[in-house]
Amino acid sequence: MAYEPQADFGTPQVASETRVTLTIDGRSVTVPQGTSLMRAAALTGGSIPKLCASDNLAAFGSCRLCLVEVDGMRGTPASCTTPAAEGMTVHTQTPRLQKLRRGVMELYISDHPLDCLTCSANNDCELQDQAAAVGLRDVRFGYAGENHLGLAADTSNPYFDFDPSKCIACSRCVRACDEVQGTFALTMDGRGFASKISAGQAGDDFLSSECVSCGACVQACPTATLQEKAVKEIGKPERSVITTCAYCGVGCTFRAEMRGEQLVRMVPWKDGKANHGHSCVKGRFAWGYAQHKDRITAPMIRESIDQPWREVSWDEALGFAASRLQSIKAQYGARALGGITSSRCTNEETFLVQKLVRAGFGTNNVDTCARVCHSPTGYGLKTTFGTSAGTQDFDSVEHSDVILVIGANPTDAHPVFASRMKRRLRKGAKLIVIDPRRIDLVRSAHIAAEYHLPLQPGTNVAVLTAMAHVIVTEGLADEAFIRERCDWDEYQDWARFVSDERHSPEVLEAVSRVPAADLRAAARLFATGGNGAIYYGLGVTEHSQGSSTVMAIANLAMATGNVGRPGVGVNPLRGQNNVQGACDMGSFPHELSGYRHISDTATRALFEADWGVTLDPEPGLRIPNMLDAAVDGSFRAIYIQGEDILQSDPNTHHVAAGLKAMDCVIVHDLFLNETANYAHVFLPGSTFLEKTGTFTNAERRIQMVRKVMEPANGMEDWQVTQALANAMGLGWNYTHPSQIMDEVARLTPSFAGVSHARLDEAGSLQWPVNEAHPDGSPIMHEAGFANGKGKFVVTDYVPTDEKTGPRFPLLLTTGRILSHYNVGAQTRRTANTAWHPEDLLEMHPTDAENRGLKSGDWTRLASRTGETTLRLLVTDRVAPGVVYTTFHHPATQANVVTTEFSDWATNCPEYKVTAVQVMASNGPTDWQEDYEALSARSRRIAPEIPAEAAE
Amino acid sequence: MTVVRISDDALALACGADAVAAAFVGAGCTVERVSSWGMHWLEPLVELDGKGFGPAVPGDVAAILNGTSAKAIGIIADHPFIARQQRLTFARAGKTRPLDLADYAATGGWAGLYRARSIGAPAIIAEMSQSGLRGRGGAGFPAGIKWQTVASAPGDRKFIVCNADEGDSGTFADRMLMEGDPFQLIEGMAIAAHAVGAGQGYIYVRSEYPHAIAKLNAAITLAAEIIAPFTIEVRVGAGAYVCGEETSLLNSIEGKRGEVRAKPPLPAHQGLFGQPTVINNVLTLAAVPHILSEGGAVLYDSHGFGRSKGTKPIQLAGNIRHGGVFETPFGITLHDLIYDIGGGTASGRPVKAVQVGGPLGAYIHPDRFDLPFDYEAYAGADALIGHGGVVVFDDTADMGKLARFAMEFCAVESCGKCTPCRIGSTRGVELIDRIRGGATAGGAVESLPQMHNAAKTPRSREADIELLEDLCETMKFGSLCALGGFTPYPVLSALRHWPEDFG
Amino acid sequence: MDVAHLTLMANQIARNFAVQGDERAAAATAEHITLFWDPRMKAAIRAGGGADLSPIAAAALSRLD
Amino acid sequence: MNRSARLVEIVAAHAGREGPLLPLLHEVQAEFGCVDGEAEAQLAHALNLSRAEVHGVVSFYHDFTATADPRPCVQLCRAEACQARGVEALVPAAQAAAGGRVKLHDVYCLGLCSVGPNARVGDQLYARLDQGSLVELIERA
Repeated sequence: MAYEPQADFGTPQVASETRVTLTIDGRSVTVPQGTSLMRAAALTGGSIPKLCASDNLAAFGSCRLCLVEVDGMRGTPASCTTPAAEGMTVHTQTPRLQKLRRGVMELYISDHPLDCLTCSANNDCELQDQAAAVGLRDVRFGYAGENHLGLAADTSNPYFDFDPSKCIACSRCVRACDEVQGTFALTMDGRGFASKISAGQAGDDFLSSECVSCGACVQACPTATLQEKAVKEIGKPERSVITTCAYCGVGCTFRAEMRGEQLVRMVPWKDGKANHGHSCVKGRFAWGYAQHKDRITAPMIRESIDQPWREVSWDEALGFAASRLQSIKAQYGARALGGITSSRCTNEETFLVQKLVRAGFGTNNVDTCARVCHSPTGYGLKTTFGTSAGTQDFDSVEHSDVILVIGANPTDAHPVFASRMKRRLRKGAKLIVIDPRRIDLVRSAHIAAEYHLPLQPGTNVAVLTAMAHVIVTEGLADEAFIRERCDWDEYQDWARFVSDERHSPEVLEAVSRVPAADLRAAARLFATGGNGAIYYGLGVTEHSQGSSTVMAIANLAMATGNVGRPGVGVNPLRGQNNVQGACDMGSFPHELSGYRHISDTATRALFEADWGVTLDPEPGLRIPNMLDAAVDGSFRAIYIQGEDILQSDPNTHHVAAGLKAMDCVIVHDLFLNETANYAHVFLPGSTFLEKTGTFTNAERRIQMVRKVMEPANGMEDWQVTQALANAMGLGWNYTHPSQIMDEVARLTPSFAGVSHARLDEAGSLQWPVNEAHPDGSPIMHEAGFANGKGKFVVTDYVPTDEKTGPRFPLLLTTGRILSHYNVGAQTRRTANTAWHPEDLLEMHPTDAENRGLKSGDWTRLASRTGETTLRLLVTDRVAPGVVYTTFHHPATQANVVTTEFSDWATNCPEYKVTAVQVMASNGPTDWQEDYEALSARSRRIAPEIPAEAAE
Repeated sequence: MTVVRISDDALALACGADAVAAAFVGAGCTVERVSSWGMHWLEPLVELDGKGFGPAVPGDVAAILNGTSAKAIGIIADHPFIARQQRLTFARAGKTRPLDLADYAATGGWAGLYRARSIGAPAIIAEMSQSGLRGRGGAGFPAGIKWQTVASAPGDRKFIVCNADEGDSGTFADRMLMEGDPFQLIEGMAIAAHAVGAGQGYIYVRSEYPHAIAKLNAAITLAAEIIAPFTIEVRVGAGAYVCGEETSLLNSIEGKRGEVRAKPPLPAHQGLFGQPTVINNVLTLAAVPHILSEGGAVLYDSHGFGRSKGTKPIQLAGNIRHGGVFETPFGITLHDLIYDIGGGTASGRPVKAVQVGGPLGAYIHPDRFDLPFDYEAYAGADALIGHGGVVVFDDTADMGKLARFAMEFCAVESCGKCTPCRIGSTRGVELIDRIRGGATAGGAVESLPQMHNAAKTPRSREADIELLEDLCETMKFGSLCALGGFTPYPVLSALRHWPEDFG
Repeated sequence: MDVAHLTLMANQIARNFAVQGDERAAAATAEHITLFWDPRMKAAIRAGGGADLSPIAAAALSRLD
Repeated sequence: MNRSARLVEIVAAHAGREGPLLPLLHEVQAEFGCVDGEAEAQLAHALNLSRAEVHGVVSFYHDFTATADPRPCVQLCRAEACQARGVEALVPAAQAAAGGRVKLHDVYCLGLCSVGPNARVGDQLYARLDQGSLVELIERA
C-alpha cells in the first residue's frame, strides 16, 4: 500500500435509522440524521477545509475553516457542528467563504514558523494542506506581531516531542486524550492568545504528567507540534503495510509506515475492528526491539550448556538438532520428546509446531504458554458453555450497563480495550471491580467503580459463590432465560448449593474479607442493572481454583441471563497476542485444533489421513509435567518456540532443574532469553514485522499479520519449523503461510471458512466461520449454547494449600504494568524502561511501618520456594497483608518465590497467591548473583567466530 | 422617631451611603436601608417622608433634618427622571427593603408564582409567549419559545440558569435588581421551574459583584420554603467576561474552563450537565412575575415598539450628568435619553459618541441619535441594544484608542477556543497601532529574499485599513460566539464615523 | 515421575469434585485423569501404591483400567 | 492544621454540590491566597479529575493565581464607562502611588458605570474617584 493518510471524514459516523437527503454544492446526498454537513460533504467526495475536526473526535467547532453557507440560514455556520437536515441546500465553495477561510488561515500563519521545508511534517501536515487549499499567498499582518515562536520544545517523552511553537491550539490532542484514550492528561493552559497545550500542571512535562504515551495525541496533531522522534530522524514514510500488533490479546491493527526497509512509525489503523484506530504505548511505540543489537540472527549450537555458543550455518544447526532429536527418540521413545508452541507466533506457525511434535516427533507432548495463563478459561468455558472462548466482541461493551471486572487490570494490561470500557463507563455504565488491589479502574479521572470488592487473594470462588447466593436467595435470577437456555436440573442443583447459608456473604466475609453489605449490593447491581458483562484476566485463572472461578463466572452470567446478545457475556482478557489462536490451533497436549480431544477416533482419523501418520491417542505432557518428567529422566528433548519458560513459569529453580536435565533443548527466539541459558541449539526467530500469517485476539478475531520487512535471519518462523521438520526427514513443502491456514481450515470445522484471501477481503473474521456463520460470529451462543444447553457447574470453594503463617505472613500477588509486556523481552529493549526501569514491591503503609520499611528501600522477598530482592513502593493500593509486584525484569526473578501450586484442572500455576515475608535487605540474594553469573556464562559466544557487529 | 430611608445598593455604598446612614443614626433617626431609586447622580439619596436629598454627605444630616438642606429634590416619585419612566421590573426600586419578605409580599410579591402554580405549566408558557418577552441579555430570543423547548425536551432533570454575569461596561441593571429586589428574580426562576419541570436553579454571578452575591444568598435562604421544592444556588464567576456567553457560563458552572460550546446542541436540549436547561438573563426572569400576575401578559404586550415588547431598563452611564437606570417601553430615541433624561454630559462638553450595548456595541455618532431603541432598528444600523447600556463620551474621547481598546478587551477576555477571536483580537490591536502610528513597511522577515511571496513595498494606510476591515469580517462571520463576532462593531463604527482618530 | 506430586494432583482434583458426592466425584476424577494425564503419569501413580490418596482419588484410580 | 488537611475540609464542605470545582477554587484562593500546583493535584484527586483538567480550569480564570501575592490589591476599573469619565488620566498617578507596595490591578467593570472612576479594595467599593482620592485610597491600602 502506498503511503497516504487514511481518509478523515471530519466527524464521527452517526448511527440513525432515519435518513435525510440534502444538496451540497449541487450534489444530492443521503445520510443518517445527525450527520454533520462536513461528513455529508466528505461522503459526496467533496472536501471542506478543516483543522480541528477529526472523525474520531466529537465536533468542536474551533478552527472556523469549515464554514459553509446554507440557504435560508443566517451567517456562515461551521459544517462540523451543523447537522444535515432534510432538504438543505449547502454551499461549501463561495467567494465569501473563500475569503473568510483565507482570513482565518492568514491569522494562523501569522503565528506559525515558516520553516515548512525543514519541518518534520513537511508534506504530511494538515496546516500546510489547508493553507494550500485556501490559496493563502501573503500574510498581510507581517511577522512582527506577538507570537509563540520562542517556546521551548518538550522532549521528555522517549518517543515523541512536543514543540509548542508549532501548535495551532486546535485541542485535538487534548480531545484525543479525553475522548479516545480517557486519561485526561492534557489541557489547554491559560486562555485567549496565551492559550497553550499543557501536559499536566505548570511544572509537568510529558514524561512526568499523567500521560500514558498511547500516542493518540500525536496521531491527532495536524502539525509537527506532536511528532514522533523517529519521523524527525528518518523522514516521512513512503509506504505502509496493514498488520496486527504482537503485544497483548486486544489485537490492534496498525499501519506500519515504512521508508524503504526502515520502519518509521506504527499508526493505528482506523478500520481495525479491535482497536478502531487507537493504540497504546507498547503497540505504537515499543517496536524498537525488532532492531535491537541483542537480536540473534545466526543459528548457534553447543554440545553442552557449560560451553560457549558457536555460530553455525542453518544446515548445521538444523542437522545437529535433528540428529539429537532422532537419537533421543530412538533411545527413549517418542514420548521423551516435546515442544512448546508460542502464543506470540502466528496461528500458522503454532499449527506447524504442534504438527511437528505430533506428526514428526510422534508424541502429544505439546503445550503452550496458555498453560500458565488461560488454560482454565479453556477448561471452564468449554465445560459450561461448550466453547473454549470468550462470548463477545469488544464492541459489545458499548451496550453494557453493568461491567464486572474481576482479576484483570485492563488499563495496564489491555489498555486499548480499557479505553473503550472507560468511554462506556463515562457514558453511564456502572462498574464493579473484584481485585485485591485498587487498580486504576477503581478510581481514576472520570471513572469510579460503584463497588470495589478488595478480596483476599485466592478467594475468587468464595466471592462469586456469595454473589450467586445473593442473586438466588433474593430471587434475582433470570428464570426465564435459564429455563429456555440451560439445563434446569443442573441449575437447581447449583441454586441449592449456593443458597446454603454457609455461602452467604456474611459467612464468607471471614474468608474473603469482603464486607458483606458491599458484596450484596454489588450482586444486586449486577443482577438488576441491565446488560451485565464480565471481564476477567489472570487474576481469575492463575489460582488453584482457576477453572472453578471461570465456571463460577459462567454460572453467574447464565443465572442472570447475561449471555447471547451484545452488552453481556463472559470475556476473558487474553494476555498474549495470540494466546487464543495458540489454543485454537491445537497446542494443548490433549486436543487437536478446534478443541477436539485427541482420544476422539474420528477426529484423529481426519488428521491422520491428511498428514499421513498415525497419532498417539493418549494425551501428552503439560509444561510442568514435562519438567517433572525431565527431572525424572523420561523426558529429554524439547523444542521451544518463542517462549521463555525460565522467566515466565513458576518456581524458577524447578524449571531450571528440568531444563538442565534434558539432553536437547532447542530455543527458537529473537534473543538469547533466560531459557536459552539451558539450550543446546538456538534458532534465531523473526519478529511479527518480518512474517506473514494470522493472529487471533481475545474476541476470537482472526487478523492478518503482513510482512513489513524481510526477516533479519533470512527465514520466517514457520520456515524454520519446516526446515527442522525436513531435517528430520518429514518432507514438508509449504511455500506460503496461506497454505498452512488452508490446512487448518480443512481440518478444523470452526475455521472452515477462513483463508488469507477471505481475511484480506473482510479485514478480519471472528470464529466460528463456517457454513452456519459465513461471516464469522461476533457474539457467541446467540440462539443456543454450543453444546445445546448451558451447563451450571457446582463450584466448591477449595482453599489453596498455600497458607500464610508466622514465617510467611503476607500474601504476594503479581501483575503487569502498562509500559512492559510479560517477561519484558521486548519492552525492556525499548525506551519503555523510562516508565518502569525495575520491578517494585508494593506494600501497604501499615505493613511497611511494622517492618520499618519505606519507599525505595531494598527488601528481601522470601517464600517457602525461594527469595529475591527488589525495591519497595509503599502504597495503599494494596490491602494490609497483601504485597504485589510485576515480573517484567529478569534481575528480579519474581518467579523464584512463586510456588508449584496450580489449578486443579489444568495445572495453570498459582502465580497470584504466595505466602511471603518481606524484610530489609542490603543487596541481591545469592541466587540472583549466581544467576547473573550463569547468565553471563551461558550467553558467551565463541570468540573465534565474530559475533554480530557491535552497534 | 424619624425614619430615614437610604439605599444599601453597592453604588450608594461606593458613594458613601454607610457613613451618611451612620450619621443619621447618630442623630437619633431610624434608618431603613432600601433599594436604590436608580438616580445615581443623587446617591447617597436620603428619603424623609417621601422627599429626597442628595447626594448626601454626613455633614448634611442636620440641614436635612431641620429642612434647610440645599440638596432637597422634592418628592422623589415626582422627580422627572422617575415620573417619565414606566417601571415594571424596577417597580419596587427605592421603595422596599431588599431582604424584607413582608415588603415584598405587600408589593405584590409571589402573586405571579401562586397564580402560575394554579394555572399549570402549559398555561404559563402560553402567557409567556403572549407577553412577547424577549431575552433581555442581548440576543432578544423569545422567552416563551425557549421555555417551551425545554418543557418538551426529554431529560432526566432540567435546570433553570440565571445569567447574572453582567460584564458589559455601562450596565448595572442586573446588579441593581439582584441587590434591590432579589425575591423578584427568585420568583421568576421559580415560575420558570414550574413551567418546564426543573428542580434546581443556578444564578451565575460575576465575582465583581460581592454585594449582589451576599444579597442573593440571603434572599434564597429566606425564600427557600416559598419556592420549595425548587432550590436555587448562587455560583460565583471567576473573572471571565466570556462566561456571560451562555454556553461558557454552563461550562463554568460545571467546573470547567469557560470555553464556548458550539451550537447545536442548544442549551434547551443539552445544557447544564447535558440536561435541558432554561438559561435567561436576570431581567428576563425578573420580568416573569409581572407577566404571570393577573392580566400581566396582556399588559406587557401592550407596551413596546414593533416586535420589541414590554419595557427595557436602560442604563445611562459614562460621561452623563444624570446617570442611572431608566425603565421605559422600547422606542425611545438616543437623543431623548441623552439630552432630555440624561442632561447631556457630566463634563458639560459636547457629546462625541455613545456606545450602546457594552464593549461589543457600536459607537453611535450624534448624527444617528434619532435611532429608536428597538432590536430590529439597531440591527439595521449595524448596532446592537445588547443589555441596554448607554455609555456617553464627550469630545475628548479618542475613538481610535477606543477601537483599539475594543480589540484589546477581546484579546484579554477571549476564551481562546476559536481562531478568529484568539489570534484576530491580538492582531487587531497590533494593526490599529500600526495604522495609528503611521503605516510601516513589512518587517525584517518579510523583506528577506526567502520570503518571496511577501509584499516588498511598504504597506499603505489604505491597505492596512482594508486589512482591518477584512479582519473584522473574519472575526464577525468566523467567530464562535459574540465576543469575537461583535468586537468588530465598536471597531468598524469608530473607523467609519471618526476616521480622523485613526492617525 | 514424582509420585508424591502426582498424588497431590489427584487429590486436588478429587477434592474439587467432592462436592458432587463420593460416587460422582470418583467418576469425574477418573474421567479427568483419563482425559488430561499423560500415560506415564497414570502409570506412575498407579504403580505408586496409593498410600496418600484421598478416598475419592483412590476410588477414581481404581476405575482407570 | 496543615494545608492539606484544611483542603480536605474545604472539599468536604462542598460535598453536596454538583460541579463543585469553581466554588472550591474560590475558597482555596481566599484561604491560601493562591491555587498552587499542590492544591490543584489534591483537588484533582478529591474530585476524580485529572491534574491537567484542574490546572486548565485554574489557569483559565483570572481570579485564581498560581502564587500568592501578599501585597494589598486595589482594583481599578478601566472599562469604557470609566474611561469616558476620565480614568485613564488617573493611571500614572495611581501607578506611582502603588509603586511596588500595592498591587494595582485592572478590572473591567464594577457595575457602577454612572459614577466612575471606580475602584475596589476587598469588598469595599469606591466611586467618583479623582486623582487625590484614588492616590489616598492606594496609600491607605
